[in-house]
Amino acid sequence: MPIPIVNYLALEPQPHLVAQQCTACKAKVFGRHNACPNCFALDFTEVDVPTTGVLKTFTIVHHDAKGVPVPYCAAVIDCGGMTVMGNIIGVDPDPEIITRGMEVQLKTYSLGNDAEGVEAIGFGFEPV
Amino acid sequence: MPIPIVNYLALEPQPHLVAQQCTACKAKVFGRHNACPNCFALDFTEVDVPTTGVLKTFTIVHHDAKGVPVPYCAAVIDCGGMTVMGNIIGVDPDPEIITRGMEVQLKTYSLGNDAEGVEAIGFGFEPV
Amino acid sequence: MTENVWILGIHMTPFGKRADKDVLDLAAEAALAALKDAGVTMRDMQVMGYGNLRGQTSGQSLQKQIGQTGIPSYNVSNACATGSTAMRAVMMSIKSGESDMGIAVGVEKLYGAGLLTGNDVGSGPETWTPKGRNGAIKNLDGYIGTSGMAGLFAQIGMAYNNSDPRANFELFARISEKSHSHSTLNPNAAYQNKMSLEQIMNDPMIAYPHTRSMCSANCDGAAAAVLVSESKLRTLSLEQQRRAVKISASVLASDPWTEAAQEFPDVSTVTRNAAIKAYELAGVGPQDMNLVELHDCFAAAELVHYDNLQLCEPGGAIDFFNSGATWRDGKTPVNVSGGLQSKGHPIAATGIANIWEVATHLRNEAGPRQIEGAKVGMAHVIGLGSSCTVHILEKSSL
Amino acid sequence: MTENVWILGIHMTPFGKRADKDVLDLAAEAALAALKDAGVTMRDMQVMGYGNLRGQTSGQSLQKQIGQTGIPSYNVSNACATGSTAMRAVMMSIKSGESDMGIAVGVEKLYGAGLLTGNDVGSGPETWTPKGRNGAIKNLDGYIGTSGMAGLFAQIGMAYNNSDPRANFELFARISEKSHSHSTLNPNAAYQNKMSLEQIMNDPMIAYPHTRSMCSANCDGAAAAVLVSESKLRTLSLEQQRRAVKISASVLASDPWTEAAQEFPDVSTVTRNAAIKAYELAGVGPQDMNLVELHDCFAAAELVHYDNLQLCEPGGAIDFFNSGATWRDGKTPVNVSGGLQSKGHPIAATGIANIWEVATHLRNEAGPRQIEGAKVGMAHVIGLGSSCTVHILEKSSL
Ligand SMILES: [Zn+2]
Ligand SMILES: [Zn+2]
Repeated sequence: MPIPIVNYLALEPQPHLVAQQCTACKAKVFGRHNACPNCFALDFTEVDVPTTGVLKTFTIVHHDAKGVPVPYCAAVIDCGGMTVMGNIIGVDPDPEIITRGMEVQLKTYSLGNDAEGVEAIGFGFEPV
Repeated sequence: MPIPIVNYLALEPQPHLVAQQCTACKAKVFGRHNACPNCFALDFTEVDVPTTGVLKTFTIVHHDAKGVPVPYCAAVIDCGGMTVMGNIIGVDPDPEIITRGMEVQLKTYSLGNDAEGVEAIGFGFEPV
Repeated sequence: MTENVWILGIHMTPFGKRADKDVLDLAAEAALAALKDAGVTMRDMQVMGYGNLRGQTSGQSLQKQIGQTGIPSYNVSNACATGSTAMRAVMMSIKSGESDMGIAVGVEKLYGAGLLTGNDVGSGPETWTPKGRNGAIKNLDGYIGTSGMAGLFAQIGMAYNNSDPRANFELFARISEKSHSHSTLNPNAAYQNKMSLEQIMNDPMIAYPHTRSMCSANCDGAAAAVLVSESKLRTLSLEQQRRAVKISASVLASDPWTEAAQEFPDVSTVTRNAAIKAYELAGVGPQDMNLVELHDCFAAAELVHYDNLQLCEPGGAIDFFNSGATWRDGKTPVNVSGGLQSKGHPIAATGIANIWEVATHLRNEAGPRQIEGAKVGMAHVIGLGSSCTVHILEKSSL
Repeated sequence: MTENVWILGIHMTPFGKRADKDVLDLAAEAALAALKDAGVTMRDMQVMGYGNLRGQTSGQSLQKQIGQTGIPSYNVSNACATGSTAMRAVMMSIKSGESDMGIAVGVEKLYGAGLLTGNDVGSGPETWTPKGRNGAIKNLDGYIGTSGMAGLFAQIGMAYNNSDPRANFELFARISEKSHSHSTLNPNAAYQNKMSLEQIMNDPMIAYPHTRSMCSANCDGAAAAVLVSESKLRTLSLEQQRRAVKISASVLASDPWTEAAQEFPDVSTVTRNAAIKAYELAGVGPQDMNLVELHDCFAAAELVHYDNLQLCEPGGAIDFFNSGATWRDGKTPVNVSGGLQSKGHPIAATGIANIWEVATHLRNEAGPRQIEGAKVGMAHVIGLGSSCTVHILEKSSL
């Protein structure tokens, strides 16, 4: 069974992101939290994040830490009101092609297998 | 020409330690300083430290960072009023043998040669 | 009423490659010069604030080099706001009545540190193992966005004012053109060479739209400030009183909750909040600023902070810049030092260094780059995390 | 007059192996419990002090876990006095009038960290190359004395009172016997098992005369304190006022110049200076202390601090200990928590944890280990470098 790159990427039934939502104030965050950063309540429920969104801003990274394949497009996407970080994939990382305001769609891809044959799954966003 | 383990160990004419003495207040320190920690004056002169002293306190180190040969005796020696840190060498690191108040004498020893054949010289103190 | 706090002496070392100096040499150089500038010695200091993020040194280790009088050291870290946080610690000590004089020091050796990206991602693991609160199976830099600073701030700038399409490569490059022009007058800047817009835009691209010359310059440097209570200052010489600079406002803030900032750094809200409080404390407004040193760690950052610091109309930063207002001969000169891109950015020193820049103009001692008649100025720093300081300084009327 | 500052709420997590918790979990556990203990929330906090030496976390990262209200965080480091320095930052903010309530947090994950020795010396260089201000050609640990903490404090203890020959292995082991006896009553201690003198002396020798059980225990843990101004406290409920603990003195100091300390750490002078100032500020004396938590990072340290804190006659620490005075049923109970050797020593948490211990007795809430009728107590911490805090706390009379 493949493993997602982060625990907030659910692979089934269709790949989507899962946020933690504060049961008190409805604030949404990714990842485990001790309390709600907005209202300090302690309980969260899981909510699915829409898999389509609007590209708010981006950069094309040409120099990065050793081992990171460049260039790539890092972006911030508004998925139904939730801010999501992700790469823009499936198109050249070119500011002539990628534009603010474009609609994008969550896509997954293989990050390869580990020594035990387990496949890891990454995600990014593709222009619709 | 051999190289001393620290720059405050002078090897000639006879091995001895060299302190930096504040020209204003006569405070003594080892190593380069930006100013005198006692009176803030900026100038220092070099003074020789007596090579004999009295063992003020010690420990026998049995566990240390990886790569440090144990056990060894680490000690604090009063050399004519100047406090000096050094190992007690030339005797077993045994609290039955090493006692507070004993007189000790600076001794040097080889730390081995580097790849270019340069010998490094360490120092310690031997019971007189 | 608690005490007003003043800057009695302040110093910034030359920034750049200081290969012959270790961290403590630079810290000592700044501290000793600040003390001399103040006309006092370590004997007069009752508290120390100290910041050094990458050197593993402490205020106590500096004291061993310049004077051990037993005074406490508050060794602080707050990303790029580290130096200014050290200053705040000294201020609080004075305001609380625990001290009447103290020294804050910020220092960094950063020359040749390379890009401030995320960690080396290294080679992949033998077995995918989820780690941390996100259950990440690898370093996420480059896979889920970027953790490199040039790219983060590129996105912040590209998002300005609902992604105004005019917030583009050329605009940001023109902001850097201003920085590299201003720094030609600053003998302490790491880079003092003028750069044309073409040179800047043709420099190697680090993270679009930031080329190399649009990124803050890693360099070595230190800065130190001697602070004094107003009642103590009034007992000192007239010359000391005349050269002293009043700290009209000093604000440190962190990110408040915003939904977007959970995923992506929000340098705007915290800066806005700090600025609002600073103006309120100082009783002055943005229009009163004769010069502003703001945290232009990347060209795009400068644009958003025009707005965050209310130097322009809300949403009007592009027009504001295009009007020439922020050039040294404009209405509100911004980063006349050359800013972090050409003056340089030795991280923990920056928070005091930009206060030094403003103070030096208020003292009318800035030489060829003096902003004539400067009476009020602002120094702003933000470090991701986030921590932000805003200081408003005023010329002495004593 | 500046504000008096009180502890409104305080908490220490269980110390020990907390494998299921990350650094922020522990920090959040302590902070949320301290807030609950205080009867307030993050909304009431106006400032944060934060200490975490080994975890690379900041107060801002904790705020993201427990509440982001935009308040500043003073992220501090001061070796073993880190937690208490974080508390001082909050105190100064309150005393200066910038805040009326704030929270200080110290946290460390240290379980399994191994000996706190110097750095790994690694293998020798290809070429001897002098480095640093001493021109050292190799790591000096083991070659010019030791940089291991157990050995440093062994020498400090063996030098007590002009190397009094009674300051020997057995004496120090008997001090640890007391610690390991006291901790049997402390459900939060990392080690709660009683140890006989023979067990302690036959434990593996780390650095003579310190065996393993005479060294501070590396462990995980956190502690947090909510501080409040006296005028704000007077507006709160009677129950809050009754349980509040007064900070009668809070002193942070560094090493003053002493010739000997240039080469070898001097934990005594700085502790003496801080204690003298603390007694003066609080208007009480050593004889008034109903309990003392002092920094027994190693058994030998406890002995010298009896003297440094003036708990005994000058030079009289051995007789003082031999009299039984520092056992929990003695005249001046010392480290009734079990101290760092058995309660444990998560470095940055320690400075607040020992204040929690004293405060808990002053509140008469220490359960089976309660020192009956405790009204005044002291908490002392020292970190090499050196930084030392001394706090004197008093039971509420509100
Ligand atoms: Zn909530
Ligand atoms: Zn001197």
